[in-house]
Amino acid sequence: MSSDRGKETATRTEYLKAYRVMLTARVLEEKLSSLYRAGHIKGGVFLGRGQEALSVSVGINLRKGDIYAPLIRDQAGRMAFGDTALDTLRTYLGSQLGSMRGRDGNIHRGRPREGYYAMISHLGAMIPVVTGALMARRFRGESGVVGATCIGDGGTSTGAFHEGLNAAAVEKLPLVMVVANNQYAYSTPNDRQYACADLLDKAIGYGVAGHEVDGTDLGACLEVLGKAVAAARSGGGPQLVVGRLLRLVGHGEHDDASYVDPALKAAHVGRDCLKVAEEFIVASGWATPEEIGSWRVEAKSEIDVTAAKVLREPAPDPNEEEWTAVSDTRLQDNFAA
Amino acid sequence: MSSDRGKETATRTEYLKAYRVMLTARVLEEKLSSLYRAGHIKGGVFLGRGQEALSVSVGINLRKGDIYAPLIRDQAGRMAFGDTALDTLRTYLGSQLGSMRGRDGNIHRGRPREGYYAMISHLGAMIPVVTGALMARRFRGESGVVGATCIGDGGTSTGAFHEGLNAAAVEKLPLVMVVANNQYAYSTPNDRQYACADLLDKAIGYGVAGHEVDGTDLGACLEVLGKAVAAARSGGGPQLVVGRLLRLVGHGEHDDASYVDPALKAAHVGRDCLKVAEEFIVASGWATPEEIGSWRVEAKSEIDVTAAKVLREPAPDPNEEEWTAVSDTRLQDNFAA
Amino acid sequence: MITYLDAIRSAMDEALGRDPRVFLYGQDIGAFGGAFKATKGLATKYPGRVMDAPLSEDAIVGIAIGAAIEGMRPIVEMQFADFSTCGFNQIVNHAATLFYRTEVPCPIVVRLPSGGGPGGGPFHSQSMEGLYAQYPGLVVMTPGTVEDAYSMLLDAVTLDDPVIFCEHKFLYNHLRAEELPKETTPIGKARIVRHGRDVTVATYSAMVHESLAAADELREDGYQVEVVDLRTVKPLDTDTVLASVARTGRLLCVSESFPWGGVSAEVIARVTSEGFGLLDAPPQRLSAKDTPVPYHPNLWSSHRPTANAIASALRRLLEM
Amino acid sequence: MITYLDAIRSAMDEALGRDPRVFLYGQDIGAFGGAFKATKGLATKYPGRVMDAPLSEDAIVGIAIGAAIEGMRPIVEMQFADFSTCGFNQIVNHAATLFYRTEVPCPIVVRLPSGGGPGGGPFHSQSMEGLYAQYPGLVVMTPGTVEDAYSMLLDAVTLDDPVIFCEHKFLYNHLRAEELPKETTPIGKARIVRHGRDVTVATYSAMVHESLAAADELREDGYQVEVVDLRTVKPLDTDTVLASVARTGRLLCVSESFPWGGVSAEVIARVTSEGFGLLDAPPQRLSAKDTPVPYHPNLWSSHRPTANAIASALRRLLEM
Ligand SMILES: Cc1ncc(C[n+]2csc(CCOP(=O)(O)OP(=O)(O)O)c2C)c(N)n1
Ligand SMILES: Cc1ncc(C[n+]2csc(CCOP(=O)(O)OP(=O)(O)O)c2C)c(N)n1
Ligand SMILES: [Mg+2]
Ligand SMILES: [Mg+2]
Repeated sequence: MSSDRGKETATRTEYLKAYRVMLTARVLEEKLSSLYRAGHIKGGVFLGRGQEALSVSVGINLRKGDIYAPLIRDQAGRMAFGDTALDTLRTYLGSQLGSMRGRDGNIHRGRPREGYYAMISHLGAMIPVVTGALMARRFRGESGVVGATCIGDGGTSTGAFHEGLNAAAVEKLPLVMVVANNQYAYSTPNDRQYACADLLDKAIGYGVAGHEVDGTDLGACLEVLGKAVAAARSGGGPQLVVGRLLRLVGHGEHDDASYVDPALKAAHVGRDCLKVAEEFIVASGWATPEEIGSWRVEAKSEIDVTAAKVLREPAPDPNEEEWTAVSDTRLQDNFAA
Repeated sequence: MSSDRGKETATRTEYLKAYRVMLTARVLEEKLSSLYRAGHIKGGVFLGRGQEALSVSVGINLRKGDIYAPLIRDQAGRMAFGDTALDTLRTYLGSQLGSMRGRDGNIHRGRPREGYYAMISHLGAMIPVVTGALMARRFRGESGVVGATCIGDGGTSTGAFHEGLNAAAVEKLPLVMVVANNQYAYSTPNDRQYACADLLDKAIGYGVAGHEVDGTDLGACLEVLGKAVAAARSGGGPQLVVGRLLRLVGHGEHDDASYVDPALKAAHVGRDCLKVAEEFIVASGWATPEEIGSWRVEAKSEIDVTAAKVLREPAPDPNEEEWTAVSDTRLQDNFAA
Repeated sequence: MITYLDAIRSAMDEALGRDPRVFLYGQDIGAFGGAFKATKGLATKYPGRVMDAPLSEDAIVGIAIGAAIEGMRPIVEMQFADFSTCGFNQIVNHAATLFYRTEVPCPIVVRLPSGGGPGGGPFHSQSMEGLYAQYPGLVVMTPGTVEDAYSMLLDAVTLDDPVIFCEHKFLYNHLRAEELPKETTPIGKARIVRHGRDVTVATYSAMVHESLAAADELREDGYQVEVVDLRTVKPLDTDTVLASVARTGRLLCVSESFPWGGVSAEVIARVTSEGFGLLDAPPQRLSAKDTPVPYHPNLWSSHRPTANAIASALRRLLEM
Repeated sequence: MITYLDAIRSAMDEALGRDPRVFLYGQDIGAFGGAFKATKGLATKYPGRVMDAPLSEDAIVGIAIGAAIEGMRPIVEMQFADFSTCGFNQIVNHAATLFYRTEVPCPIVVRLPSGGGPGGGPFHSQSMEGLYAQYPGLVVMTPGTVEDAYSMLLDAVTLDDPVIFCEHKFLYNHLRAEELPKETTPIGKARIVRHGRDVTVATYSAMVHESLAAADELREDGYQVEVVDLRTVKPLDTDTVLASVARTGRLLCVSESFPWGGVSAEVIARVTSEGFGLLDAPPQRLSAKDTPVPYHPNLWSSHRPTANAIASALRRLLEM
């Protein structure tokens, strides 16, 4: 890529950086899908296609020392925060070398010691957890730290969402609460999920700042998340960000998403954020379609190589496994064999 | 009481009716307190002093066939809905003849078959239950039915509150959700409980109608609850009513409430709704202080007689008790004695 | 051929058809037919009576309770048993206590897609029967056959008490039968699914089939293994187990849930306290390991009891 | 004289004093000192480290987990054990699984004011140790003495694993000791609180005292009853119970919780499968009745095991 085409260099650099993460996430997810179809992945595969712009904007606005608890559709955000294709593939394929060592899989991965939390399935549960993590940082006198976590439209209906966001608001902690309103929770459309006009209407009821964003527009997402993260970082308390977008894939790869309203697919909300970003990049003269194409090829070949490698890695061996759920050996219970 | 003193006969009649229920509830609660202090009541005694105006306005606006799930401080509402001093005393004193037969006690009483639900302790739990009851009525084609339930400022922080109110809103059910914001949850002041400017700000986030009311003013309570119940009854969906008031008594009779901010006691919110109503009645020329005094004496002597009677009633006998938690004898599990 | 899952769907279909008080409520169970397709087609067949719920397990159970108080017979589906922890309070503190407290019964059925499978991981694999069974007021059913999936769910809907219906995901499509049963085994009764004189295996749900496979294995060693399918774990049919142990003198309890407590411990406690003299050897048990259910298929299949592991345990027991 | 409640307060005081990572979080535990006054004075003594929480059990536990991941050592108080059902999911699915999944330990302590008293009723009287103990990854402590309330809570705070600390409300002010212990019994070990050669009672928490009273009663009949206080129910110290049964040949398990499953069943299952030959009579158990805990004192005192009931059970067992 050649030098300086636009004048807003910062924006351009950031935009392109974010775009390339989105692209890598997209290509990686395509790989996961094909590995799933080929029978290499057991259990569910849950992709974030169509949600990369919003997701990457969260991860990219965080820095080392921050806390990030991504959710189901945050492959892009995860990679922006430092997760790798290698560990993603290891976790999905159950490699013994992955961060979860085959004990947990797919989206339930993380490295909590690095601020990158491993979600449990129960939706909403990560919200109070990030809140508590931020409380710990405050106890230790660390300021300028942000904690971000994500949830779907469906997840806003959980008691955990409510209790967690409320507690963060009471403590005025730097929580960035990102709602990816992708119109459906599995098959359930929003009109069976909530009755407010807009999920952003919830902000005032918690006494937190609210931000709305077009989740199909990377530029808008970068800007709004940038603002929200900065506001949290500088003591503005919890920030609720609601992105409007559409999940462009099944709930999981087993699901053909035939329930999605075609009108939504055809509407603005149904745009593919990756394509929209590509068009913007080309229109801004930041890269040519050919350059973009080569980035994709590059990403794909790297991921293919990584996948091939991971497929040869050892699976966990039940005979070598330490079958204990407690860290302290004194606390291990003994059951007759 | 002599006839027609004002012209707003309906209001006057309703007001006086409500006042007399409040008065009876107050006198009954004073009796409960003294029975507790004399050691006749085991376990907690939780009173609604200062909350009678709001509470009675809920009960009085309901009718036979409606559903009412009162909470901790709803002695007045309960009596307006048909509960009696006799059953209240029986339940507190653990009489075998009470509706809970000594199995449960105090505020955990009701007669669900009559639409008068028996709360469990876990705050917020009654909200989805009333929602489900209203769903059942709708299934059966009954319209014009209302379900009302109450919660405190503290209870709004529960996941159950959130999930229950949201589900009622999605189903657009005739739920009247009354929040008695009495400034404290046990000892916890509102600024440690929520961060929104006003609990009413939550209404828009659920997509339900909101109503605010001065909980120290019986007239205002009757009017606002009248409106809210009518709106629910006529298909307006859930109605969130937030009453501002102060608990004028301990959390329970074991608690001296010394944590209550004196400034709040001295403020408008700290007014005793019963006294305010009395003054209004006298000022309106609807009754003289002497008449009011005689109503109190009347209520007190009735309650004293009832209490004396209940104190002589049989306690539950563990040897006669049917120790089974299932209704179907085929499902009783047998444990060796 | 009718699968275990078909049987569950047929039971709900029949219940909806014959009783206007029955309705279904749960996440994605309407037009979509549910995560496992247990309610497929029912929303169309019974308009308005198969309803999608918000992502709110606590409210889902609470709503079922309220509807039951008003005379309905709701069947709720948890998307996975594991998510019932989010509706735990309403189940154990409200549904379970309602009749004892108020004399008003609480006829709800909570369907829990239970148990593990390869790749399910810690949060989509749990077996929770041993938790719910601890609470007075709940009935806990754990059908292990296509026939029981059908007839016990039909029973559950007619009962006045709250039923936790633990259906096993691994059996959904693996288990098949020729036809649905016309007659039902009495409620709360265990069933001897295989007769044998040497040792009794008391088990339930998916482990019935692992145990039967183990029994086949042991036949080759000349042993006759009796397998008792408990069917309902609360109430527990101690008599049938005792009668079996009276014949065999040996007992192994097999369960897929975590090893501390649960059904196996309860069965052993009952048999030893009530039928101590019947035992010729110490009663044994085999459960899953004392860790969360692992994600990787290799780990998963070592975590839970398998036919092989049961056969080994039986051999050890037979030599005692 | 130091009460059981004082001991709990002293342990928290000491933990706060010596480890800056410790903080307390829960409803009304700040200036007010908690519903039972377990944290009285601590908010003043340790400013900012004893925090009032909103009425949100799920968030309370979730917050503790997050803080623990970041290296803190939170102690959370549930106002009553019964309300932990509202924080159940975070406890059993998050705290319990964290280490196994991520290798990051989860050093939280969840204090559960447990057990019944007259007038407590169905929702302020529960004993939940048998539920939490089923989950891999949790440690469940059930102190029955003033000394243990103190030293076990101090232990709990130092452990890297999540501890469910079941403290008994009935003991809070009833139980007194001269002084706090200097030495502690090893973590996870049971203790023989009374030696005897005729029969073993395995029990814990408030039932230790009912059992001791029953043992006194039986001494008059000439029997020597050995009483084992389990102290920690997960992990369970089977060895100490087995060693006792080896001496006495007879076992009664006593627990205040509901009769299905739980600690009693687990103890019996272990003793019979590992120490069958030690038993001269069928192991027996005594638990609360299979209904919610009733409100009325008359009903309550028949619902749970009492010294009298234990004595009768022992007499029956001694005659077997
Ligand atoms: C408490 C809980 N209940 C049910 C589920 C099962 N489940 C997994 S994803 C999902 C839908 C989530 O929808 P949403 O929150 O909108 O996120 P999206 O999948 O659309 O990104 C459901 C119901 C769960 N994970 N947690
Ligand atoms: C889920 C739950 N947690 C804790 C409690 C214990 N508790 C009983 S009343 C109360 C305070 C309630 O405050 P609020 O909701 O404001 O009602 P108020 O007492 O002020 O009327 C608490 C914490 C409970 N009943 N339920
Ligand atoms: Mg969604
Ligand atoms: Mg309050």
